[in-house]
Amino acid sequence: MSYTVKLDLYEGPIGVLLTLIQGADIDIYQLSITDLVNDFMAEIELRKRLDLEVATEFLLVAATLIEIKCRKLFPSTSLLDDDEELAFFEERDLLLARLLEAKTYRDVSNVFGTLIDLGQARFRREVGFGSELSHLVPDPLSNVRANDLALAYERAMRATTPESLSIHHVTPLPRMSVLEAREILLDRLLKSNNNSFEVVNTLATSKIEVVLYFLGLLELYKLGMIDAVQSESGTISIEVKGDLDQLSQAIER
Amino acid sequence: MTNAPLRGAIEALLFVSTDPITIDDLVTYLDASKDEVEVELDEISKSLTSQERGIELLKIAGGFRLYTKAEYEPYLRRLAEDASNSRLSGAALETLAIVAYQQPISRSRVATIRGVNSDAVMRLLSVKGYIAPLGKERGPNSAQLFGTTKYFLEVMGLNSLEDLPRLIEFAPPIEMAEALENTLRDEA
Amino acid sequence: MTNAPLRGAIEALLFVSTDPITIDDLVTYLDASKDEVEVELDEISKSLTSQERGIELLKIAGGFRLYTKAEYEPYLRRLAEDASNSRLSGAALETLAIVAYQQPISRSRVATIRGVNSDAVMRLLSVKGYIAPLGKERGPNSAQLFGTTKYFLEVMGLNSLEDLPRLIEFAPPIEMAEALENTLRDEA
Repeated sequence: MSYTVKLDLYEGPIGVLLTLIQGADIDIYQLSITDLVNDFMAEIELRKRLDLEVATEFLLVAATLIEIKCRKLFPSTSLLDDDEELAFFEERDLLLARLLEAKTYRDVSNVFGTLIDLGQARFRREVGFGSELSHLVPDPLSNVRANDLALAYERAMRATTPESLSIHHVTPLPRMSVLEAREILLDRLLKSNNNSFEVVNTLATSKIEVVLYFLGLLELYKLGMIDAVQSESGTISIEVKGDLDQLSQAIER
Repeated sequence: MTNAPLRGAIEALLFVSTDPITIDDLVTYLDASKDEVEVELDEISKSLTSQERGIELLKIAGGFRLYTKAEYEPYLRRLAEDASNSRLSGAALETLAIVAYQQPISRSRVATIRGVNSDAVMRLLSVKGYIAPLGKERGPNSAQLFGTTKYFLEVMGLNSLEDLPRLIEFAPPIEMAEALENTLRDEA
Repeated sequence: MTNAPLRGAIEALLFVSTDPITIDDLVTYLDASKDEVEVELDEISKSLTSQERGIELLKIAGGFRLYTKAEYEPYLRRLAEDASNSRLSGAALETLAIVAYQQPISRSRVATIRGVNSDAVMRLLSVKGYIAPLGKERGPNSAQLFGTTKYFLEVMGLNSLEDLPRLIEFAPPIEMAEALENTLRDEA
């Protein structure tokens, strides 16, 4: 890709991927997976020199990207068995969900930035009671001895040290795939007559699930199984098209 | 009927306090009724809207606090001790957003969402006073959980966490999701 | 003729300043004439004499500064006792210990070591006379450095800083704190 984006070295792989994608700007609708993989690998090169652990996180995402690229180039040849196939689909859906989640947080963090800028333009009075009123403030250290100081110091320094040495185990990501989210959604939509877009929120128990359900809803729409109508008040109502039998057949196909 | 000394006392308290003061606090310190305090706060707030006044009264982080009006920033910046208005990086802002919306949240969970170890960024946010440890998760492998602070609310100009922008409104548009999905699909 | 924005700006400056501000300072900060500044200071001073106001403008050490009116001290005392009772003593001890053993030290380094913003505690220790600013770091982004005072030695019953209790050996803290701080600095 011909553009250069200055990337924050503290960004994770998903953040970097998002920046690369957004850097493509208007081309987002004709994004080249090959270019994306190339750019992403270049970013890994930069980070490999910094930190092996960071590079590893990047390589995991790169693996998924490369797999996607291979399938695009050679759609018919798949060397994977069924289980691996399924695992790949899950990885891909998860990558997409995480990208959309990252995009959500990035957009809202821009608002945070603006609010913080405004907040920093207003000054608070930090003086508090100041020296002239210090006689009003009770002394929190009236009974302190020199030995207490040494103890407090050692405690403070100890608290700093092990924290930075501890190993953080990464907790597993939600294992739900978009496919599963779609099934759950459809089930829910069929059971109730009066559905709105809010169903995405109601079902989700975490933010990433919001994204997964959202994608599930999108798929249902693309498969022609639901209709979405926005009212004047802004609420989006969801209608299921056809009956249960038709729908389950459609899904099986 | 106005109660001049009460208003003066409220102003004096607001002037020296380094935290937002709640109405309940004022009631306790001043032996006044809640109604009286509310009336005087309202009067103070109104009188500060005048163009001649350089400060304003904001309801923030659950209490009231005086701030200089934002328009005077250029003059105050010259006086301020740390003249550098250091801005948070994109990564730090994103991490802050994740903590704000998902609190209480552990460091490892933040790392999972960002896909990268975020300890340094979390520590920066902590030192800056935006986030703080809240306590531990329950269970054997209990991790420290983090949340945003009162100072965070103050800097953001929010009265409570409920005033945060609604996250759902920032979900990417359908077209973008579709475009991305197409890129990642295997059909060429 | 009044100049409303100028008066607001003067009020804002007086509100945040830690030291008395001279008329010359105001002239410089505000790009206004000496006459204009004097007129507005006079107006501010007059408006503060009203019984409804809790603060007053005093000319002190060649400059101007806002103070709470003496009559409100009883209420301010209640706030002071309430605010410091709560959580301060543990934090104050820890902060004082860090300053004592690592002086001269900047506020941001104390915060880095403690992992939380420590400005409020540092201010309290300063107000109580345990610590004091020593001067600035060298370099462009020079931060104020703090150390313990003679009063601190007196209260602790120490003859000099060399009489501070010796520390048991443990991991090299200063280098680590420095490394951490550098990491965090780069990122901000």
